[in-house]
Amino acid sequence: MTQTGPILAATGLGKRFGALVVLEDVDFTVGIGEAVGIVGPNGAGKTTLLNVLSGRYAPEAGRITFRGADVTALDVAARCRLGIARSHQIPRPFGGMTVFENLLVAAAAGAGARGRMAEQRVLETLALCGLLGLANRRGETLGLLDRKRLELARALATEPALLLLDEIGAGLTDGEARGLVEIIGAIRERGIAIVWIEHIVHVLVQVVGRLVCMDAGRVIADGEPAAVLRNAAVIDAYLGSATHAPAHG
Amino acid sequence: MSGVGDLGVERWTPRAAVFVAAALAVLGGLAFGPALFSAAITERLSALFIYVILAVMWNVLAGYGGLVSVGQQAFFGLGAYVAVRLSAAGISVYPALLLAALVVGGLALPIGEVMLRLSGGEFAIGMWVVAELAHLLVNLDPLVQGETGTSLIALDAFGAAARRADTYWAALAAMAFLLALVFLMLRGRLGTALQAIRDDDVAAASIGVRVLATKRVVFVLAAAGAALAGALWLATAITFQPHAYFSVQWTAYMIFMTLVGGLGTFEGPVLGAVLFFIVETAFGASGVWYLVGLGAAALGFALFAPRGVWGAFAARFSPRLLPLGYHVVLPAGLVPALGKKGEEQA
Amino acid sequence: MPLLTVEGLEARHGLLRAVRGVDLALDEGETLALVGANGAGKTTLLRTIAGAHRASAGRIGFDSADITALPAHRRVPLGIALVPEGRQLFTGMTVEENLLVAAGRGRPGRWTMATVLDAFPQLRPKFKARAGDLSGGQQQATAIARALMTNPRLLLLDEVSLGLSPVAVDQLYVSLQTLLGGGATVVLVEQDLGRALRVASRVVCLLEGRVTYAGAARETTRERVMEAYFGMTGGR
Amino acid sequence: MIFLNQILQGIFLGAYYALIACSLSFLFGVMRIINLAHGSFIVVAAFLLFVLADRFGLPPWLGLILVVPVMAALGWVLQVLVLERSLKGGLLVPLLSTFGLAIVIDNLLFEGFGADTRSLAPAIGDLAFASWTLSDDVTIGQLDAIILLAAIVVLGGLQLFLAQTRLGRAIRATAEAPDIVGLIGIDARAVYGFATAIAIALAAIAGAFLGLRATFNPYSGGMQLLFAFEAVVIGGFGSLWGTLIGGIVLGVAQTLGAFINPHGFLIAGHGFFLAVLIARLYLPPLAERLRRRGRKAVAA
Repeated sequence: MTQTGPILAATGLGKRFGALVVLEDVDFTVGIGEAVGIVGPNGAGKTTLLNVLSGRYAPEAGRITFRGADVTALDVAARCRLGIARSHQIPRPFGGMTVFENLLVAAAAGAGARGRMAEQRVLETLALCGLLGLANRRGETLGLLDRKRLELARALATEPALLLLDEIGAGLTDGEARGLVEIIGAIRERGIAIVWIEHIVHVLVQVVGRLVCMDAGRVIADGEPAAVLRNAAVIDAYLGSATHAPAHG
Repeated sequence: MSGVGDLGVERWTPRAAVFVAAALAVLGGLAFGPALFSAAITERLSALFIYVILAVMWNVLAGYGGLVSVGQQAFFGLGAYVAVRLSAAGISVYPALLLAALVVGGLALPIGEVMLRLSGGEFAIGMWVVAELAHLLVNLDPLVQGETGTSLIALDAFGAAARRADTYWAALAAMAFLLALVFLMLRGRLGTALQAIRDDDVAAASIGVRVLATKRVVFVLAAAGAALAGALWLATAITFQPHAYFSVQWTAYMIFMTLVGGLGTFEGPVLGAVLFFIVETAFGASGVWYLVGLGAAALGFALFAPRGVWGAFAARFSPRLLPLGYHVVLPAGLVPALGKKGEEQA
Repeated sequence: MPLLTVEGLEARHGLLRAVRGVDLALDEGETLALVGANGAGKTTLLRTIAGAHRASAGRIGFDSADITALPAHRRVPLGIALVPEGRQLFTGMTVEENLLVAAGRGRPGRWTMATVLDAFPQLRPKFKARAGDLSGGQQQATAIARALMTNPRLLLLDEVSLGLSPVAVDQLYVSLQTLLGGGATVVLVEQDLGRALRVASRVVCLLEGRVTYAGAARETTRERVMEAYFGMTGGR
Repeated sequence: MIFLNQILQGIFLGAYYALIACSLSFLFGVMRIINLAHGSFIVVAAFLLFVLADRFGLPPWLGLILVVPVMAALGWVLQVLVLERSLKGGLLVPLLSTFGLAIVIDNLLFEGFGADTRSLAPAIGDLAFASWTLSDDVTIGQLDAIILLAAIVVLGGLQLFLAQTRLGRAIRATAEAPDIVGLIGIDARAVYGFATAIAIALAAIAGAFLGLRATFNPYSGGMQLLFAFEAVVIGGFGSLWGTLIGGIVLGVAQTLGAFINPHGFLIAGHGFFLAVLIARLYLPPLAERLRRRGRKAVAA
């Protein structure tokens, strides 16, 4: 295992649903401890990319290496145990289990933690994510913000080296989103690499140092956030080609 | 993270300790059953213990594994059949019952390998086909003589009273053992994984739970448990007529007990088995109307009260009678005010 | 008297508030472009107006009647039709069948099998083909044609150029222009701001379920919309 | 020639299986529900026809004119009272509720008719056993021929109905995209009601042939469900003509099984079904692996 190379490297990823090509020849790397944001208009293939990286979908083409090892053939659970965790766009708490138990099962299955050590780690993660006070509440009784926090905390409890976040800020108010950003910032400071899809770009750029923009299944821009947002191809992807625009009045 | 180190995680509460002690005391008391009860009551209680096993095992499968099988009579019947076969081969009766459960558990491995890959409805009826096929193949055995059946002749060596008492103890011990096994399983790592799969198997996979492997364990355990129940039933009934053991009625009983008691809880199916036992004792003589009532109750609970009696009670009162869950002991300041359930805490 | 009035509309996906207190009014013959980033609530807003999504608060009025509580299939005869995002054709059925299944379920009017095919001539050679086998542009034309078969007074178009080649989009907009020229009342969700501004009379931008910009199309600039889109300016 | 006759009889038997399977497959195609009470409804229809023949001397052909609408109405009630609620309850509820319903129906039938085995054959006189002899070993029962004809008419009629009628197209559209049809003015709940009514009406026709070609009792429903399910799985879910092929394959497997061993009829049927399941599960991944390996070899 190399310490200097990227933690995750995907090359030539291709994925189609029937006749619809969703990913086409996508190359994507994440450095150790790096935070990358993914933006792009509707239907660009962002969530599919996340699903391919996490192992939910098998790509038809391409290869994914994680910490230098080929993980392309592994399923979601196996990749999680290696250190790739994800959150879901619509939170999926274990409704019949308490918040504490939600994390405990993640620590046990994802990180192999057991006994008193596991319990202690879970409590720390709950504290980090501001959920300690809700530790004994069943998942199904939580509100949206707490479900999002739980989604984050549970992924974190698997002790990932890479965290994939799918629109975790969607549907939250500005104040709520700010609280989440602080938590994600703290996660980043622990050296955990982050790949984050988010439509609310002003939230995203508070954490990530690099932005990747996708359109129609391809990567069209990759770099420093402000530069990517000024990129003509990116603006075209969002708003359509400038050649169609009327003269500014 | 200051302060986290001081927090305790509690599993046993005084109430749970009292309840578990009481449950153990009841089991201990039941051990004296044959000395205390009449022959008829002793026999009925043996049946109750077998019902509890059936309900608890079907619940492990459907309530935790999400696997609705209408073919568990396959394992019930095979358990009885293998016990007859082993006994005929010279193995003494009561060890043969236990061995039969293990043999059928082994048979369930390859069956599960195929069936677990089917989707919900296909799994349900597919298991029924497996049960029918098992029934037909058992009928081919010359020992069984088709539907004529055979009996556990070796039991004739015992006197009626001794046989009754031994079977009672065997059923009680089997029930206590399986309850303890499921209890320990749910308390351990496998238990939290099972509950996670029950609640959302996609999310469970995404945190590293091996979903298919866990379901395999559940399938084999449920099969071995149903087989043990079948073997015990054979010990109470002595005769083995295949159609009586491979009847889908058994699965109907399992579904009734589990649904009424509470799918996906530890206590629910035990309660369901006791309720079923009472209903059967009171109305079993009324024959078919009683079966109509069972079917209607299963239908009604499935549609209108899917949590079952215990599930509804537990959701409302959180009695925490068993040390299965985890409770974090929080300092007073950290416990948020209730009353904002299910909505944003904006 | 506006044809469509939306007042204080709220809509949720489970716990997520997708539309938060939106007010809109649309006169007969007007074309409104609805823009905003993904997840802003545009699709949910259209679906709620069409009745495919339940409003959790607020009121939707159509032609002076309160339709907030009506299910979608009862709004179609009143004259509301939605062309959903992603086309959502019945892919196992032919183009003809896709149109037939909608025929006669809305109002009587000028759109019939013949007039719809005049408006979308590219569908003629594909009339008997399975909808799943069509190109993206042909599928989108079928989806719009299917909605027209109900003779709507209000047509809601969700991302009609999404995933199409530029040529297919051009061809589609030729058909749409004639449609709009004919005095149709339309709400259009469109990523391509340039196109949206050319066909629409008014623009509304949504961000996180709220209206963050509303104005006449000719007074709307790309910079202004980009700002409303992200809640920030590109260079900041 | 005896062997040929066995295959021929298997084909006729398969036509009956197609008749009992098509409505199970149809309902699954529309609502994604496997109705575990399907067989019980078939038996209900058989009993209704039996009562009409036994008490009022009404031959089954005429009895169907009364029974089909009654069963259709029962289907509508089934949708409104059970299936609609089940659909909202997640994956397990439709299975549990229709299984409970099957227990209720079977035991109500037992309460009403007792354990006796019945048949509709006496109600059609000679037709029940009349046959054409093609050679010493090959005979064709006239009733069998009618069943094959009925299967083709029912499957063809269903196909035509789905393709050509307004309601048929609405059902297909709803089956494909239940969330979308509201947008073009179709009430999905009403469509589900019609579809269930049609499925149970078809079960009534199947019930007539169950009673004509064999005997039945209140607990015959389970076995009919299994045969129907096996035919559907072998033929491929959702394909009507596939159901006919599946039924025939099952019927031929059973008659050949019976030919080999007196107990072989059911064993061969169930065994063949499981073999198809195993093949379906393990052959495609194997083929995929071989394909991938082939592609790699080409690339290298």
